[in-house]
Amino acid sequence: MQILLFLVKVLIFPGALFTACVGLFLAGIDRKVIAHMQKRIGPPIRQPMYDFFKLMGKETIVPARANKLVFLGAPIAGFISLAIVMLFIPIFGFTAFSGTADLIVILYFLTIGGVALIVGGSSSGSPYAGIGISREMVTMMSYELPFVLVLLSVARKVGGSTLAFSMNQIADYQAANGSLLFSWSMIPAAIALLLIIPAEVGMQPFDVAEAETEICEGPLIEYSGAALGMFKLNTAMKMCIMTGLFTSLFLGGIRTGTVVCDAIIFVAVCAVVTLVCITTIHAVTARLKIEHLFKFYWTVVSGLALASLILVWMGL
Amino acid sequence: MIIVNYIASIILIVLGFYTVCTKKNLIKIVLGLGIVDYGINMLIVSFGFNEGGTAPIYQLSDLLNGVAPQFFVDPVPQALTLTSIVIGACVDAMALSLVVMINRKYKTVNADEVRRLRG
Amino acid sequence: MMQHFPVLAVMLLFLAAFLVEIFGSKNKVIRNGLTLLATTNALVMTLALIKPVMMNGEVISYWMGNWAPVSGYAIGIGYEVDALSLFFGILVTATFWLSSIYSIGYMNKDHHLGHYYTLFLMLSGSVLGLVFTGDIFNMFVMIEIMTFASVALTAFRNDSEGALEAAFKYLVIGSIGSSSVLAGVAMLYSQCHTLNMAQLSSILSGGLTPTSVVAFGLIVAGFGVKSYIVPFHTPAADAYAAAPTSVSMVFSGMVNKAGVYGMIRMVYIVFRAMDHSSVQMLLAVFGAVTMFVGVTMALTQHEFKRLLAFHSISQIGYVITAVSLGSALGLTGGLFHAMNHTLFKGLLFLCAGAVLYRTGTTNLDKLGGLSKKMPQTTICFLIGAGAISGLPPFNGFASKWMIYQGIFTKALTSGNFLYVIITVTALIVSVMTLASFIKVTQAVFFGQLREEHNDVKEVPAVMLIPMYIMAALCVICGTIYPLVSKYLLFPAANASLNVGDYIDKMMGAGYAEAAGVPTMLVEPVTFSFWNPVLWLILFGIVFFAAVIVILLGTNERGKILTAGEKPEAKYATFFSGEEEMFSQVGGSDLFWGFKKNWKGYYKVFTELHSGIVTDYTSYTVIATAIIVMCLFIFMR
Amino acid sequence: MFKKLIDKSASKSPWLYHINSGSCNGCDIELVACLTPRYDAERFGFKLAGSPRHADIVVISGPVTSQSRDRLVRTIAQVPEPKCVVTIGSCPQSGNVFKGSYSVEAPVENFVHVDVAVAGCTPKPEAIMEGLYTAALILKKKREAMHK
Repeated sequence: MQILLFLVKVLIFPGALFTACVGLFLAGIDRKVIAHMQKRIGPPIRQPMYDFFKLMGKETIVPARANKLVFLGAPIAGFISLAIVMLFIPIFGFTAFSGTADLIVILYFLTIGGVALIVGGSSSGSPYAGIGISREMVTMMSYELPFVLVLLSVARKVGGSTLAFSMNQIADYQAANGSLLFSWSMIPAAIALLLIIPAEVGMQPFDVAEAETEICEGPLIEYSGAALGMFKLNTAMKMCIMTGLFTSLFLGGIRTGTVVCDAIIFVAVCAVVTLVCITTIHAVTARLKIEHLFKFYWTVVSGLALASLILVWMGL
Repeated sequence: MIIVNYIASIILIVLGFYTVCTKKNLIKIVLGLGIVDYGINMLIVSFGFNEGGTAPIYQLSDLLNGVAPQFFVDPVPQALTLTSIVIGACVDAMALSLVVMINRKYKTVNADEVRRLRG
Repeated sequence: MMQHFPVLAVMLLFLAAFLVEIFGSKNKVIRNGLTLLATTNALVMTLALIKPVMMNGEVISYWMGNWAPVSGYAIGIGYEVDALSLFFGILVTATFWLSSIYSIGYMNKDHHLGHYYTLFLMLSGSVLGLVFTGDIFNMFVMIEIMTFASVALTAFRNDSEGALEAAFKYLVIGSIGSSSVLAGVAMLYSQCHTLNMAQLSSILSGGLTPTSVVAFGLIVAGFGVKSYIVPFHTPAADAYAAAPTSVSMVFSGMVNKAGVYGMIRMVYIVFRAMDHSSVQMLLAVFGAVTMFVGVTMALTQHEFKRLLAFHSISQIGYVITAVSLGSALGLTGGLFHAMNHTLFKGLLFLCAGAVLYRTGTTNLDKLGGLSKKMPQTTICFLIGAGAISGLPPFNGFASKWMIYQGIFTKALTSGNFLYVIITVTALIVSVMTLASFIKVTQAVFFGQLREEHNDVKEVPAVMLIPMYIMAALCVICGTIYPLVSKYLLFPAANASLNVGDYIDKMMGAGYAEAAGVPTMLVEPVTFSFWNPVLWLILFGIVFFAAVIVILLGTNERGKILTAGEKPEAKYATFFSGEEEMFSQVGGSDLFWGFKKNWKGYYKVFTELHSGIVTDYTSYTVIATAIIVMCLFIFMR
Repeated sequence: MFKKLIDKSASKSPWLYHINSGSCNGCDIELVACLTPRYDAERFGFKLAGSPRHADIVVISGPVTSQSRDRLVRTIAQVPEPKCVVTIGSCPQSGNVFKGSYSVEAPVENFVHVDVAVAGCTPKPEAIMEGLYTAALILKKKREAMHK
């Protein structure tokens, strides 16, 4: 029974399957809403799912210059790590796993997702991919600093004078004291995290790495078929994870008592967060240059996060 | 007059470091290292010195009868100094041999020109 | 029987060094055989000590010439193997053993190999002796032997670019370091009239006189030079790049760890100075600066080995920061990271050596696409890169996590914002480490193959075996690390924190209590976050699920097509329709957006690494002076 | 396991890769017009892809100049199966006003297999949309033929 429950947690809820479905759903909402914003009808909400299954049905070409093992292994590695990340994000009252340092685990497993894209792109041997991975890595470096600051300020806020890297503790704290978003010292950190999400997911204006018009989708250029589908799925899963992370870090505290209701509310809140931070920003901005992106994250966003950290540190 | 030893050794050490930090000639740098070593050796010997002490050499009968003089110069620092002198000499020899090789390869012993590895 | 093992291990290495010079300068078999025999012997002997020292908590002591302490005075030279020494001892012997296997393949193109092996064995003997000795002056002698052997080995390929220069810088900076250790030892002797560390510790526990504070400062600075923390790091970068790779691995893996060992031994055991928050802060700041400067300099390098050298410096920064926390958690994390650094940096250097062995260059702008030709090296390199960047499930993740936890706990308990900054620095440095290894991966192993490397082959098995062993250890230490922690790390951390016990075991029971050193029991550090078995299962399940889905879908799923022998347009890389051509995004072209924003920083720091000996010596002398002065002002 | 779903998806999400083989840009503009709010090709799942490896439908415009011929063939070879080739405008089929020029190699059928041809100079967006939709249906058929 224990093992069965474990399997269900890892594979179905809230592991691989749930993340993938919610991610594809969020991606669909994003595309639909952006179409409406532009006065278009737009694709159906299940469009990302069609894209994924179509790619599964196509040939996967391994270029002659690519290292086959790495080229095909990278998307799977990314998928595994992202499926594991979701296990650590509490769905309001429900947590699959919780340790003492979930925040660091989440940080590193998300990094693996990015590294899988970079290594896979790099192994394809294309110079476009070379430029793409360079930009992807710089993007990663730029959002990592504010991300770390946000996580530390949450940990300090929740833990007081002890170490609180545990998501469970954060969820409990919010259930007891109300959502962190409504404590004013955390607002800058929340804004910073909202600005980090598009870069983590690779959406405009922070999608220099996969700029399809200038460098032919960068690291993904040589990918086709199932491998490309896995990467598209990974992006969708990242969307689910990042919005879910925002939800449980800043909007936690809602507890209906039943897992199903919690999950439904969770998905709804995630969708709202997606609309706020991904869709709206995507619709109103154009792509940034890589050096501006770096500067933006290390000054504006890091400044916001740092302000929050200092406020929290002073006990506010 | 042990204080003179201390002052002298400190002066030697400072002088050595000055040489190492400012002189551009590689041989002079090696000499500077040597001077630092000598300063430290002098310091060690001075630490073991007791004014009016005797050499720590006794006859067995003295020791057995318990009439050994109580006041003697500490022999350990001298052993340390000997070791350190040997090591210092080795350092200098090795450094000088390297300078010779560098001169053969770079055709100069000026530190400003021996800088292919940088950045 | 057991107590002869440490001294035998050291002495047999030295003996083998001379035997190699006498009998082995012509004969290859004798040379390799003797070297392997001596290093294997040292490894076996140190491993045999695990049971008594690590599990039973004994301290193996051996007094040279049977000069055991008489009435509380230790005059003879003693070898004292406690858990801390043994921990580093195992690392030393394992590293040298692997390196000696690698050398058989790697060095076979060189001449005068008799000298090489002599120096190599001298180096191994001296590092092992440094770790095992219980006499502070003997430690100095071992440092000096280590410096000689290192310098000579750095200059071994003296016709290669920069080797002589690197050796000279290494010698000059190194002897400034050992001079300051010597001066510190002399001052300490003048205060305590003993050279035995256990006795020194019990005498110094009565309080530090101003002279002992200066001695402490000098010794810390000296061992700082030996572990190449910033600003003493300059010769390390040169020497690691210029030395033969089998030696670079040892330098980066063990020779700078010897400095870390000395630092831990002195700060924790001899001076017991970790109660002073000033010492903690000083070391923490030096550690944080070291990791930051190391990694940012590594990002701009064009040389594979020089880049790895800067990473060594950066990782030593992690270790020093962790050690500076003064808590059991920090120390455990620091020791674990030191061990992991030995493993993954050794592995990375071996991969660099493999590339150098086959292609003859380590310039990142002249390599590329080797993954098709050297697939096994590539896999080993990727494992090493993942481990050094701290990606799970490799060992780097576990130790880095302990370090973050240690620093942030320190920040919360002490309420000092400095430690928050250090936590952030540590996390950012980790990402930058990842970035620079992405750069190497792209520039050396992926990307496009150059024409001149078309006939490159995989390296011989004798070079692959050490690489595989290290790669396996990287994964194993990351997954079964509770065992590692229980049998290696915790005893070592315990030995360095529980000083009274050590003194008692060395000088006779009751000695520590008489001197006022308490024997305390350190609580085992617990980590609940990283349950490796659970993680393995997680990985396994998801992986198998993915495999099953893929297999079930074979009929419907599109096929995976790989290129055949003859070139076809379908498998060519996309060049906007053009014919395939050579176009490699080299190492120095990457991360443009990053470098542009950091232009000012890089301008200053590339100028500071000017390559002029006198600049480097100035940094060393000034930093030594600063350390001594800071400690003198704040510790009194 | 997902056979039906995959077959269905094949026609639901056709990604385009556009090759200009010496066109006067008239057809290119019209193709872009298809993506604008007025025609909104995205509601059928059409999307412009950046790389031929991602594409399902290759859209060719222009009279195939001799410079672009090899590049055209090479790029189409890099598209994974199942794939469709759609030509827009009269130029790829006949050469249109450029016919007879020393540097024009139309018709494009000589080099690649064309599934759908949309004629006109330039064709209206509605026509292009219909051509693309036809191609999407062909994609589904090709997909079904693939696993038989």
